[in-house]
Amino acid sequence: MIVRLMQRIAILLASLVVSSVMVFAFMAVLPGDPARVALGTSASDTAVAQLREEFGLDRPLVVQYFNWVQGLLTFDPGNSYISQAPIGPQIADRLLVTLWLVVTGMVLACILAIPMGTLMAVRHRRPSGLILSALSQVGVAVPAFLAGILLITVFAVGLGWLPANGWTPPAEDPVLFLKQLVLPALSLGMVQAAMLTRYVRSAVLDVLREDYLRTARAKGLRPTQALLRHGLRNAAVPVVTVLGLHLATLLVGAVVIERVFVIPGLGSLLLDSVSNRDLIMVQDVVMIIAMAVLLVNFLVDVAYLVIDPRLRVGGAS
Amino acid sequence: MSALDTETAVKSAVPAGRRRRRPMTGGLLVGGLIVSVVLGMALLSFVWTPHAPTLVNPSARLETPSLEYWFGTDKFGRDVFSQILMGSRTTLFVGFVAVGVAALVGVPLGIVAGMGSRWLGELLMRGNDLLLAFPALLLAIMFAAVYGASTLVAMVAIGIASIPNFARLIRGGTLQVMKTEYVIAARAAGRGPFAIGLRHVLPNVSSLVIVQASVGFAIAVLAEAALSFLGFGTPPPTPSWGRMLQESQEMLSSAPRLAVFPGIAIAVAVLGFNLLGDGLRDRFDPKLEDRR
Amino acid sequence: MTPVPDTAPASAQDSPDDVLAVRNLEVAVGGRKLVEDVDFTIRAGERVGLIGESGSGKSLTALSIMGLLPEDLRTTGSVRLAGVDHDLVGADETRMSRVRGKEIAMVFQEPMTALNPTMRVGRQIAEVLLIHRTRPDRASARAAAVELLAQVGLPDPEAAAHAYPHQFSGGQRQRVVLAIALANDPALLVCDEPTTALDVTVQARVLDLIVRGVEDRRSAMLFITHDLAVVATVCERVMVMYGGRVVESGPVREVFTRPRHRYTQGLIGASDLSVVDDRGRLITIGGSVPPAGHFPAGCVFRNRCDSASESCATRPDWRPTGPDSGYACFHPVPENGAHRTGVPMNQEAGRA
Amino acid sequence: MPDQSTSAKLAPGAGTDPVDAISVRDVTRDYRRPRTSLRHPSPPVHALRGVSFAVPQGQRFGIVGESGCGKSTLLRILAGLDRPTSGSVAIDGRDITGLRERQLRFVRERLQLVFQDPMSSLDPRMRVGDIVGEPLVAQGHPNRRERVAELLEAVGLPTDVADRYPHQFSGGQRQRISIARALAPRPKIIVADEPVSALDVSVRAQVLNLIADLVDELSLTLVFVSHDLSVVRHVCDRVAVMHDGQIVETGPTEQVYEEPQHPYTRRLIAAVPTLGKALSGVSAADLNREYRP
Repeated sequence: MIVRLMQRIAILLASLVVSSVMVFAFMAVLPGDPARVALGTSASDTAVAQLREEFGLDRPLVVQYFNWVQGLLTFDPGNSYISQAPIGPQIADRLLVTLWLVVTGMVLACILAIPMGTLMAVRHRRPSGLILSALSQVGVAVPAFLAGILLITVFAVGLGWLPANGWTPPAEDPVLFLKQLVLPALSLGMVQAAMLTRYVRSAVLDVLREDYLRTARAKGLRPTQALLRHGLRNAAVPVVTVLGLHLATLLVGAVVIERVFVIPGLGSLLLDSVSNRDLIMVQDVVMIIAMAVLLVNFLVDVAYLVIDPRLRVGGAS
Repeated sequence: MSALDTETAVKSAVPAGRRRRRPMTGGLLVGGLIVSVVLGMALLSFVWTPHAPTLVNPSARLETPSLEYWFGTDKFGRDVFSQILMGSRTTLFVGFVAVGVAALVGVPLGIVAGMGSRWLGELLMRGNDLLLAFPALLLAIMFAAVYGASTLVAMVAIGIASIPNFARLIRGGTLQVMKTEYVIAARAAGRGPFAIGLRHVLPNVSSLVIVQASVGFAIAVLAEAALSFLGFGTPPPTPSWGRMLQESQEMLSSAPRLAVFPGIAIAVAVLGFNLLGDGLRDRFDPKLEDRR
Repeated sequence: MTPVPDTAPASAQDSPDDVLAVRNLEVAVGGRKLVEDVDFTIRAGERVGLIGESGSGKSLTALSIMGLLPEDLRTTGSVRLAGVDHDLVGADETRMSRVRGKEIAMVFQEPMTALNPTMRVGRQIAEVLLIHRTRPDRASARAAAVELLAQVGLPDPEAAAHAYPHQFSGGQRQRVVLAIALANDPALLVCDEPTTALDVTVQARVLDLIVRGVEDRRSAMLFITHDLAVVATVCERVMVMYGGRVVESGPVREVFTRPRHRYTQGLIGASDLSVVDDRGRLITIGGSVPPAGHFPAGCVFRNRCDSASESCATRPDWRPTGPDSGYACFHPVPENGAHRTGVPMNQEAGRA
Repeated sequence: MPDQSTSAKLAPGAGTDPVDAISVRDVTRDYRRPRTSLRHPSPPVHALRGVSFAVPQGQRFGIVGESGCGKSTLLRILAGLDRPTSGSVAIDGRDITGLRERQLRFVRERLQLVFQDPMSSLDPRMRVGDIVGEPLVAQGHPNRRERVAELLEAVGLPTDVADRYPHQFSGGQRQRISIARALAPRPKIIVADEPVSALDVSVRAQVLNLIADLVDELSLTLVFVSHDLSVVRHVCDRVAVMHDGQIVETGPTEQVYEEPQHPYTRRLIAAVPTLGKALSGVSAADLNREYRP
């Protein structure tokens, strides 16, 4: 168990290092001088040179890389080339907003998808299961931003029940916060739920075909009991994998949803930085998102160790 | 007799000659139909659109659907139906290139990772997992930040981000094929790894490739729409469903139909590719079924 | 699924001793019959073998008795179990679940996948006691589980109860499955190829445990296998299935030494590797076993049978030769001619 | 350990025969296991531990053992598909142990395999003709079509099956196809890995007869691996009993069966149920009891 855990940690660290090199290298090879890009073509050479020196852009790439990593590790990634404002606090604020969205969306998705998917699997031959299955297929086909637009059209523009956009921190006005959270979280969650439902369905269907489920029924458990007692834990393994993988999709989905609902999250920050050509900010935000995904994949690996006893005792069987 | 044997018993009740061909499922039929329609629309747009899709006509702004303008016009007076037709071209083009890139890199990668030593396989798959940390949209935004937004950037980014899906699936299939006795027999017959990969592995994982291509197409359509929606995809004036949606957003209260048509187009196209993919998966050999 | 009314004469069944009475059992998928006209009775404590090759329908018969067939297979006929006041064919899941694991239990072929990989073995055994409330509480069920593990000969049953299935070998897992099946002292134990996936020495051990298990509990047993020698070792009576029908049945010694059906005769010949002709060749049955549901009409064996004639195109009637024995063949092996094909038992036994 | 006594007997060749078809000298094969503890690496699995034997030309040599005894590993090493950790293997007198894939060509021509599983041993996407002809392609054989037709006929299949796919055949027919493929490059040695274990009893005898006929007609050397003692007894002249990575006993088949020396062999033979034993009153409990003469 410990060895497995250490292996996972080593893989996580290696992945973080490699991905940071990738992000850095990608940004470093870009055509043109970031300082020139930041100041615009009309800036004087001395101003550019000054900016370069200020941000250490004149130093060797390796030094720049380590400075950057050090900045990330100490939560002090320096200042933006463009606004000159410190990057750290901005990212932290925005990250919090995005996390609210993503976590609410994910929780909504799980609440909807796990029972629905199980039901679909159990009734996969009956009309109710087929209808649910068709619905989920349609759900998968609707992009989150389209769902957002539809929700706005119906609930904000049409019925006027909820605000169409905006964001208020929970500490400021909890009620407004919740009102503003509902639609974006729902658009993320519903689409995610549709996808997740299909994975839950296929995982449960697989488990339903397992010999040990037949053993359970031969013991005298009714099919539903057998599934609940013996099936779900085993079906959880593939579903957890998908949850991990889909967190990346969800994070990216949030980028689009933030744009739809005008929410000042990490996504908006990324998009704004791209349009402002604030490359150091882009680099940092991309790295934060990549780190989040890698971290979640690591947690998924650890979750396996908890769910599946076969992985805990290494080598056996 | 295990459950599997019972299944074989049931399956073998089907006449031997037809054992491999299973009846068309509804999903496969509907999926195939939708995909054909989208393909037809794209082909049609080369020879005919009711109006020039990019023609700005100030005298016909925000027309409601009519015989003249089937889906109405947008705030610049452009015909929505013509734009949808042209948009299908963009969508399919992006899908083809993205899936092509992903398959061309991912399939060989998966096969090599499955046939090579365990060490090599693990290494390739770890690198593969790393790519998962950069979803299509993030890659495309990064690319766009550096090279500027363009269809090419969108396609390549979506393609690169889809490589892991192919590689992972194909590696799984390859590992299964490599365990079979016919591969051992081929080795004992003196076949080299290249011949085995080409003659045994590739044909036996080809159904996986087709299924994943179909599903990958759906993913690409979604990603392209999202990118265009954000302004990182196809630049104006080339029509694109995603950008049509984005342009519609400011008119939601006055002309919600502007969001409806491209929205339906995207959803139906994605649905079509997904249904096709799932249908094909059910139809092909269940032994090499996708193991997610 | 409606149970077919019992048409067989009442005198031939329902003697107080009968544990299981199967009448006119039929399993079909999409109009294709996989099992047809299966009729038999098992008495208390009796060990009956059901023998057949692939596609013979032997496993489907077992699963239909348990009510565990896949949904798309239809069962008709009647299966009555002593002490159960309803027909098992067509009974709903709630009623069947009260019978399964208590009155009838089953051991499956594939021990590697028959146990839940994420649940400790002790709990999996205790569960069957708790479901049927044969033990009042968790603690006593757990103690009983350890006791059962000891009975099936697992060393250190306490530790075994605490382990997960993947920590056991195939043979050990099959013993756990057996412990689960025997936990509630079932009236009938159904074994479906329980040792086919096991090594010879392990098979011997598991067979021994199965026989001792049912003997100790005075349980009846239906033992399904393709291996003639195993059935002869374990059972008192045997039914030979081919093409979804029982083609011959009778006491083990009688069927294996004086087979009447041509298929039984061929099967015994083909499985005996110690008998060769003057050219050193084994006795064979021509052709191959058709896939399930694709056997010829009339006598199911006629396309592989040397004695087949035109009359075999109609279905042969069951010809009883005793209370529990009989065959369905137009051209049976003559009673005095059996010595040519039966087992040369003295020779063989002497060798072992 | 009793294998000391047998290893002396096993010492290959002794130079009397011209050349043994197969000669295995003190072969071991270790596999590494993934590490489970931080401090120590996991102990390696010893799949083979000092295996030695020789098969003279034309002999039918049986290898008997239960799952995990190392017989599959041994077989892969014989076929040049795996390498021993130590020891040497010679085919027709030529050492194959340190050879590269290219240099193994003579093994590929001289030694062919027949597998257990008639489902997985034939590529479902290839036509029967291509399957049987594959070794010929690999060796650049001319006149492939005629040779394939000849081979199909030899195993008792109509030649028009060449255009069909494996799934259209029954288990026994597939095994015939598998045998035809093995015979394609005119090998002198056939290594059969449980070739009849997956077959129905009524078909098994046909395939065993076919193998026996072909071995006779083509004067092949046969290595026949099986867990089924009665099958090996019928097929083989000489038998080696494997247990736990070692050959515990070897000798002429009848002798090993009639007077097993090693306790494991005795237990193994005692555990096999037979019709004859059963009818003369041997019960399951008797099978389980260790054999005492």
